[in-house]
Amino acid sequence: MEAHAMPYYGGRAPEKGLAVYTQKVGMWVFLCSEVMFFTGLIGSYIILRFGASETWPQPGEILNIPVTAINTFILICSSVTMVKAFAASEMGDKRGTRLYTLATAVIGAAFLGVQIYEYSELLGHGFGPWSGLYGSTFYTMTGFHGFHVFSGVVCMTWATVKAFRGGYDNGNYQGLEVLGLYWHFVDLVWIILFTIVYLI
Amino acid sequence: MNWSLPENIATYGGKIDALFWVITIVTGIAFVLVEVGIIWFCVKYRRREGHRAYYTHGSKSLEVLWTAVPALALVALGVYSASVWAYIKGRDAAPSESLHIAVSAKQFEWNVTYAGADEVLGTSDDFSTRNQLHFPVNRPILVWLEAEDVLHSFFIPQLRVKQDAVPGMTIPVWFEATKTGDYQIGCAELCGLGHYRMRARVTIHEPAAYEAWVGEQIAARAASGEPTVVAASADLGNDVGDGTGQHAGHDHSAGGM
Amino acid sequence: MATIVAEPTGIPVVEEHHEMSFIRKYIFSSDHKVIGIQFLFLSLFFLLVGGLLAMLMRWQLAWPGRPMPFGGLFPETMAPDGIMLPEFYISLVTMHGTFMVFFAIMLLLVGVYANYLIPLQIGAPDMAFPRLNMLSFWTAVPAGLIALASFAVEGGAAGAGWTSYAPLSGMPEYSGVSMGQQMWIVSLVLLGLSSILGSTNYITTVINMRAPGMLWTRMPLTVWALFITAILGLLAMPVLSGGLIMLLFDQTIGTHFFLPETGGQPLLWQHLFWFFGHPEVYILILPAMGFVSEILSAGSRKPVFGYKAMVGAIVAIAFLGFIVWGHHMFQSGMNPVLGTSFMVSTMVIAVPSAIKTFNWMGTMWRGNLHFHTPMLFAIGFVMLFVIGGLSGIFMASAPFDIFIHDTYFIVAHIHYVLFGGALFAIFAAIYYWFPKMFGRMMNDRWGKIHFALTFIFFNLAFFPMHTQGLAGMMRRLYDTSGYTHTADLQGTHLLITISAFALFATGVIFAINFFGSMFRGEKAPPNPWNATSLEWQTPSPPKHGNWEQAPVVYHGPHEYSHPDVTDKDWLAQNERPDVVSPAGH
Amino acid sequence: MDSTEALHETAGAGAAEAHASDHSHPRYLLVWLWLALLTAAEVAVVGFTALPKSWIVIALLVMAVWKALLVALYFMHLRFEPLRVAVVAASPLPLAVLLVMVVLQEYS
Ligand code: HEA
Ligand code: HEA
Ligand code: CUA
Ligand SMILES: [Cu+2]
Repeated sequence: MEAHAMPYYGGRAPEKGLAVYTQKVGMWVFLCSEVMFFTGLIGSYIILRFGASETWPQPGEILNIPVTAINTFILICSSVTMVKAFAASEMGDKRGTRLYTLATAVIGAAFLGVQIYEYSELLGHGFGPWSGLYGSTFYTMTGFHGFHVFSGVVCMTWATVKAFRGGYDNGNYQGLEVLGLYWHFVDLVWIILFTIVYLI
Repeated sequence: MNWSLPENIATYGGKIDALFWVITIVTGIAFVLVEVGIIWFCVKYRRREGHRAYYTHGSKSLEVLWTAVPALALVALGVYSASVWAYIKGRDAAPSESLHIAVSAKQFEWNVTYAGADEVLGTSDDFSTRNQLHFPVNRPILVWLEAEDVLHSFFIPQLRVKQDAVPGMTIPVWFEATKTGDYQIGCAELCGLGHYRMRARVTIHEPAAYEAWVGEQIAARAASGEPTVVAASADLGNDVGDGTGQHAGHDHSAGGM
Repeated sequence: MATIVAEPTGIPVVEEHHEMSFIRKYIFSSDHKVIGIQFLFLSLFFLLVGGLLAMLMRWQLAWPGRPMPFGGLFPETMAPDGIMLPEFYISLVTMHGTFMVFFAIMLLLVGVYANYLIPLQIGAPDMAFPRLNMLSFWTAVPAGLIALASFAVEGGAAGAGWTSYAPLSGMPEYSGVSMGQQMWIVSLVLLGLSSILGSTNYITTVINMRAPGMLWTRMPLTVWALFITAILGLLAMPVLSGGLIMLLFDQTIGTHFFLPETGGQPLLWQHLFWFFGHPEVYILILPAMGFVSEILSAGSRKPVFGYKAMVGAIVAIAFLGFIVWGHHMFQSGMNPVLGTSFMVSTMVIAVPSAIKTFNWMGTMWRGNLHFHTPMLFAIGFVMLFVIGGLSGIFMASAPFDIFIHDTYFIVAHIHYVLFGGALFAIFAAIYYWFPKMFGRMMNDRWGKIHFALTFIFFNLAFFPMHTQGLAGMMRRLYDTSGYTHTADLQGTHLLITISAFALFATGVIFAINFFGSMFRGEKAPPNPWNATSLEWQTPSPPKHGNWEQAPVVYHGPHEYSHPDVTDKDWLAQNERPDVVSPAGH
Repeated sequence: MDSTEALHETAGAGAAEAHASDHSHPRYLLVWLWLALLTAAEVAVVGFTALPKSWIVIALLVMAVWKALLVALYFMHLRFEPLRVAVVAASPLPLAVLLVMVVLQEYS
């Protein structure tokens, strides 16, 4: 994991940079671009909504707030298990590492399940992406968020397998920390989405 | 080759052309400075055996100088342009005594609606023409610009006017001609395969001739009992359509975005 | 400082690596140098494609309605009897802009040189994430192929301009293109992904993998420029991707983001596009500026004049580049008050460019100028970029832009900054770094001929476009002869077209030199230009892993003609200031 | 996997890493509790209060930012990273705000 570290330089350290290990820098840099991607989508939502505020549906009129609130809670839980998995790995708690990575993958998948249920309900009531600006923005934003969760779940499944094979033992926690950054970021985006799409 | 702008027949055209010459002079000075400097250096400092370049990492005072001078020139240009911009395109720039005309662009034609005798758009004596725009000289004209399908752009080079027409929006554009004659509207925004031939005839009349023309149109309309659509002459390559071009009440603001 | 005795360090003793299969070594390689060279071939190919499309356009503009040579090769839907159809012309313009901007210039500047040069110039063994780097290349390939393939589908290639303004781009009913437009979007989403992966890599590499002693203030200007460019790409590209996805949904699943029928906003697309698009044009010039600074300095045998100001100017251009996007929308129906603020910020952005221009002149001043081919192209860059930049000032003035917006004046600007600017710098860079990449020199005499002819025909082809624009000739017109105010400009079109054909022929000279030198060129020494930065202190070409022993950096990047060095006129960045103890092996 | 091994590992010296937390992880469960409570409060504000709309919006935005900060500072460890990492993380936010605020001017 410590790519191209000290040995290469024959004992002289490369310039310090951000003072954290390279994979973590890479993930933060990548997340900056993710911020701008969601800015494009969420910003368009805000702008379009301002232009059509009279016709915009009231919160709860179309979307099901209680179900989504529970789903929000589910995603928050997955963030806790994620961070627990990292902590366990860092402290050398092998059992914890395995359990918590598995839990994170499962809870993440549960979030997706609820979202699929929500979509099918809405579509059943005839509310689709073609249903005006509200439908367009709703499905695009939550859909791309869901796609991010899906990618996260795929990675977590892979990480779980790796954890059960001992891949994160012996202080090898960086992989989980970096994956965790992504996971928490996706959680963070959901927090914003939940507020502005469902509640306001 | 034609090295400069086409004939100007707009009252505010002079402001735009003056701006052009000012920018030409400012950038011209920069251009000569740089190009002559480079060529001169190329000749003067070309490689010579046994010669060594002068070792320097820069010069504070020179760098401040060539940052500050362009900065001042550019900010001045910006402020100067801003006043002209507000005069021409500002939200309430159109003079209040303007004659209102509605123009609606669609693939690939210009539909023009006139206010008729009462000079109020959206009343029953409105009438439309297709691919021809008539208006009187020496009177501010306020065009309410719309588009039915895609973006188009309303461009009359000699009047120094260009404005995109955007579906979902009504955009005010004003101008005032100083000369009568025949000109063309061009479409300056890519709007599909017919973009290159989306043009219309502009006829600028003496005020009396314009009144007469309006009278004729109204009379013709009364005779047929239908809203009149006047098509442009055949040389524009467009056949006569049936669009009524009626435009419902124009709230005087650029709606939408 | 005491007399410096040159003692090169870090030239590795080469140890043979165990053989890798051809595929691992040249196709799915994760070595940044191989990836850089792969990008070079890919992007030159698209430069050729873009150039060919331009030739077709020029034919039509000079001789509207006349059958094209080999016109019979085109199907009925493009050019029946060899006569180009208007819809085909629009596809040509669109795809010419798309290929040139996204697949030729951007990949040449960033894909090729960020990959090839960053690790070498900062003294790193490879990129931070070599496999991500490979992925970035292999995402760009299908992106380009999809764009290319779109010519073959029903309805033809995208036809809404490279800016793809909605609603024309969003509704097949209006453009007559449906599949092609969607492929255009998919292609650019993929390219955006490739670019974001690449940027992540370049930024991380520069931040965290600099060799010992490679302080921020010792980075060559090329690295600075590529680093800041990567930041621009990282933050601007995803906004385009978001917009593209919304546009794709508008076309396919019935959403209405940019279609006005149910409240969508056509102007929103323009804001999103240009929020990306303006930083994009700086992505297309900043690396070029970096190369030119470095080549001018080496060619003049002088340090870069005002290194810190040059870095500051790069940063300032990047920062300001994010707040000027509205200058493309002055006549779009945007709130005129916004127009005023965008006009002022656009004026201000010319200041850092002024700093750069004058510092380049400062670099040449009292130098000892070696006119080798890269130097000639670098000087050509400064001369032509200035013309393009100054024409930008005319457009930056919103009231004058009323007249020239969407005319050939803009087309002239585009080509002066992108061809006269970026492409000239790319030619300079290709001639300059070719020996490092392929271990052989390019032919200098043919290089000079290439330069002279390109310089002449470029100006003959594109300068007259300014006058066409001032006469009011609109862009993207299939046939410009129908307007009374431009009817007499057909002669100018003819001049432009003939020069454009000649310009393409100079490209052929370049191609022959390029491929010929690759196999027949004179063997290159490690440091043919007597240059100072780290990549020249390795063999040509460098081996896998770049350094046997890590370089340690002691000096600034462009130390030419240092008075304390007497035996030569350059001081490599890793030359030790003394020989107290040889670097341990 | 067995517990003695786990205990042993806990005492181990992975701590030599330049990791600031020094094995004293923040109390993640407490953060979790806060997040859950805030979510409940958000739903409550929308569903069961009769405040004016603008108040509700402000309250919701405050709570959303609060939650987002909790995630970023604790789960993503920004509180414990060098300041430069936080600067990198926050760098796109001004651009995001700029884009939205400028385009919103189209309505004024
Ligand atoms: C590499 C690409 C590149 C670069 C570097 C630039 C640089 C600049 N561009 Fe350009 N631009 C494009 C690529 C680029 N542009 C493209 C592709 C389009 C068209 C898109 C489309 O619609 O298809 C476009 C369009 C475009 C427009 C929109 C025009 C319209 O559609 O109506 C405007 C308007 O302001 C503009 C302005 C500028 C300015 C002010 C600069 C400045 O950065 C230039 C600064 C440089 C100098 C000024 C020269 C050096 C300075 C001096 C010598 C100092 C002295 C100078 C003075 C005192 C004035 N550009
Ligand atoms: C980098 C960008 C770039 C480059 C290099 C060019 C190059 C050329 N462009 Fe381009 N052009 C654009 C970017 C570029 N263009 C853009 C962005 C637009 C706007 C599009 C739009 O409106 O949507 C445009 C629009 C545009 C128009 C306006 C069309 C219209 O509005 O109707 C015209 C018209 O003449 C034109 C002509 C040319 C010509 C003749 C060349 C010639 O210089 C071409 C010369 C040929 C070459 C440079 C190829 C030589 C290379 C080789 C032979 C390859 C060697 C290969 C190997 C070694 C493998 N271009
Ligand atoms: Cu209408 Cu172009
Ligand atoms: Cu721009």
